[in-house]
Amino acid sequence: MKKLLGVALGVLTAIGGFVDMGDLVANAATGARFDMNLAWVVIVGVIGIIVYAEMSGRVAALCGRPVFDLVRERLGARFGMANMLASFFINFLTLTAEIAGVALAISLASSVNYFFIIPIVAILVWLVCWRMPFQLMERVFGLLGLCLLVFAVAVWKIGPDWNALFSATTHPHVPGSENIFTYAYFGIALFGAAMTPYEVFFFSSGAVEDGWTEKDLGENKINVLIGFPLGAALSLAIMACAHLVLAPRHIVVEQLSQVALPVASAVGRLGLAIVLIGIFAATFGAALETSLSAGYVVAQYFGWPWGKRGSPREATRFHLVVLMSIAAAALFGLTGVDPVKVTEYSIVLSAAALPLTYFPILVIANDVRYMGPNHTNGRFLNAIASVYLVILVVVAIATIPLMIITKGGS
Amino acid sequence: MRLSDLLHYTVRDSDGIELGRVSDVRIVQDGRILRGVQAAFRVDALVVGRGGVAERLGYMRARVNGPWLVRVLLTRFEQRAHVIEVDQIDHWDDDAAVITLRAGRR
Amino acid sequence: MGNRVRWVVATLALSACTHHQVGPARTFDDYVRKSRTTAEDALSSVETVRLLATTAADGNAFGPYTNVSISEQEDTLADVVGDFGSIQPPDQHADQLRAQLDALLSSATDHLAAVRIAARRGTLAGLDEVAAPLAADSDALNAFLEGLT
Amino acid sequence: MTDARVLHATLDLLDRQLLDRDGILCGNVDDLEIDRDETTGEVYVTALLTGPGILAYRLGARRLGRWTQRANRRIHDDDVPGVLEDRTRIPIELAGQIGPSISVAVGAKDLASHDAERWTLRHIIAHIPGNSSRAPQ
Repeated sequence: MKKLLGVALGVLTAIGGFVDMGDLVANAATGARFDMNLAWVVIVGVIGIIVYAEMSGRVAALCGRPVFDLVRERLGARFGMANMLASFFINFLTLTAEIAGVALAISLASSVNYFFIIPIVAILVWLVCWRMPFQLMERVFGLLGLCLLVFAVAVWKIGPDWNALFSATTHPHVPGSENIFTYAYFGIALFGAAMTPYEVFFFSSGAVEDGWTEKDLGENKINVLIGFPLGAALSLAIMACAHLVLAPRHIVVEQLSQVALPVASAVGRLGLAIVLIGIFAATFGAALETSLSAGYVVAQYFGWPWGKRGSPREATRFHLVVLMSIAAAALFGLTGVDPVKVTEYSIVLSAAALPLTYFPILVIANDVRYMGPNHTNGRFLNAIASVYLVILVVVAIATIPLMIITKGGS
Repeated sequence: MRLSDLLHYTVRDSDGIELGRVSDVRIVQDGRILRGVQAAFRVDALVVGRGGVAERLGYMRARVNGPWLVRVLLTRFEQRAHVIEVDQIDHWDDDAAVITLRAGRR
Repeated sequence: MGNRVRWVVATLALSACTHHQVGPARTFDDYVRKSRTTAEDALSSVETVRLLATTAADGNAFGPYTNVSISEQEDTLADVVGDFGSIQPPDQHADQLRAQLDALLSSATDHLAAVRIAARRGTLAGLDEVAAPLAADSDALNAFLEGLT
Repeated sequence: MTDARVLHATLDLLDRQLLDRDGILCGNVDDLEIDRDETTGEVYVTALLTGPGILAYRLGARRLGRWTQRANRRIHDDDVPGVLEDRTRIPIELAGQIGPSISVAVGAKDLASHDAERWTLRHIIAHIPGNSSRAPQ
């Protein structure tokens, strides 16, 4: 019974944890601009993250090594270093975006100036990383993140023509007002948001810290197979809201407040309050995950002690990196950078760096000496993973040119 | 000498024809016993030439077999790699970072 | 690889810092394209505020959210107007276009400010009436955009 | 000698995580020491090398690598009794299990790779309240 509760909590956490600042912005922006014509990318993205997150969890459970440890081991010191710097930088942008998201959500609920809130949020995030019981916080924020389900309620309240909505989703095309390049660029942003690398850094490191073994493989599967698809459904609800409410009015999503607007207009005051809580929780949870991921990436590359299980004394450099990253992200946020722009760049650059993270996972998941004879990838899984590897490489190659051609999607 | 130095060495056969760079080192534990605990790590062969990637990822050792796509892409390159056993080496030139093999060996 | 990473960092640092990059217009066509972007952005702000005003008037949004959101749109519109103003019109044809769009933008700016002021005073119930003139701005911007094609 | 173990240096040793005798993460195998017997022609891997200077050397910054090693030797506190002659060099016979990680029969404190960890503790972490409490689970 207790075990069942644990699994249920894990699934719920995965749902709330799937959506972060990147997903909120990307889904609302594409829904407002492309209607449901890019919804298929969310599906493609979620299958990708399911396949690779499951592998990273399985590797962590069977050989006790987290993702970035493997990245260096298989790619070597030099390439691993380049990879570490790139991943750290992208993760830093994501962290900035998440902290800004928390601050924006609080500011929308209280009208306290966003710049006053950023330092407070940074301190809270750091305190949790420093000494709070992490699993508890993760679950609290994961569960509160479920408030975002109000986006689904909003869609239902708007009462769209369901057949039309379904057929718009299943028959995608490039809208007449757009060219193929911006369409591809927004698709890549959505894909990057769904497969953000910190998700596997965090997932696999957490599995190692929780001491997962072979018997936790079932829970691993259930979490990703149920949690992530439901999280993706949430993303689609956000997109549908923007499509139904914002697109007909020619509204371009450039502010987080616009993401919440369809819910307010369809569900009302209570709905607005719930959605702001949901945004707060989802971004705060993601801020925790990205803060820790900054430490994971660096510490695992250099082989330093890392983790939140022991006291900070037992992982001093790890905690120092986490602290400095949070401080730097807060300062970057305070320079007045546009948080939505930072979010967009963080997800697009994530997309460009995806093969760096996911390729080593795929190789190790096929290594008999690590996985034992019974737990390497099966043929079917390898076939899907290979298709995704090709997609990841194509996306990575196309991203930077597309960014230049479309001038960042404008 | 460090392994990272050795990985910069070039290997030539006795006629001076270049076979490639050292890309890995094969180690066999069958030698003398160290401090009574375990067998020494004797370098048994040098892996020379391209194929460093497939080697490093484990595709050449039959430990990693899948996925098919990656295996095929990587093992294509590996065909150019040579395995040179240490007793085929005639001469080490540390200043020029060149290893020359005995006559009749390639 | 190292080089590519450095490129990404440089591109990103540059693009993240610049905001609403507009640049000079060399030809009339270029100017038209920039006018269109400007009008679309302005239309987005106008429409967002209209929706916010009706939502708040229906009692569906509370004060802080409404205030902050309207201020954001006002700032966005001010940026758009500022950027457009800094573009050099290449010829007399463009001057005409500029005058036309300028009038629309300043009307929208005034009406938006009126909504912000009313919202700040806490009169959410009648906000849709205060926002009513924005409907004309919206129509005018739409007409302007259609005229461009 | 039927069960002679065969390893590949870059695949099985290089860049592996090191665990000290208490299971503490203590750096990676940043390089290997190779010794050649001029008379017999036999070649042996004699030590695992680890530490920031070793890594810098391997990454091509040879001068920086040597400099880091010297600097490291200087800042390392003498209150730590040295088990190893050279704190970046772990004789291969001290290596235990070689798997996804490599365990070595030394303490993390004996290694140069751990100096910065102690420096950070002493000068930064120790000054922040709550540094010694474990997160309740």
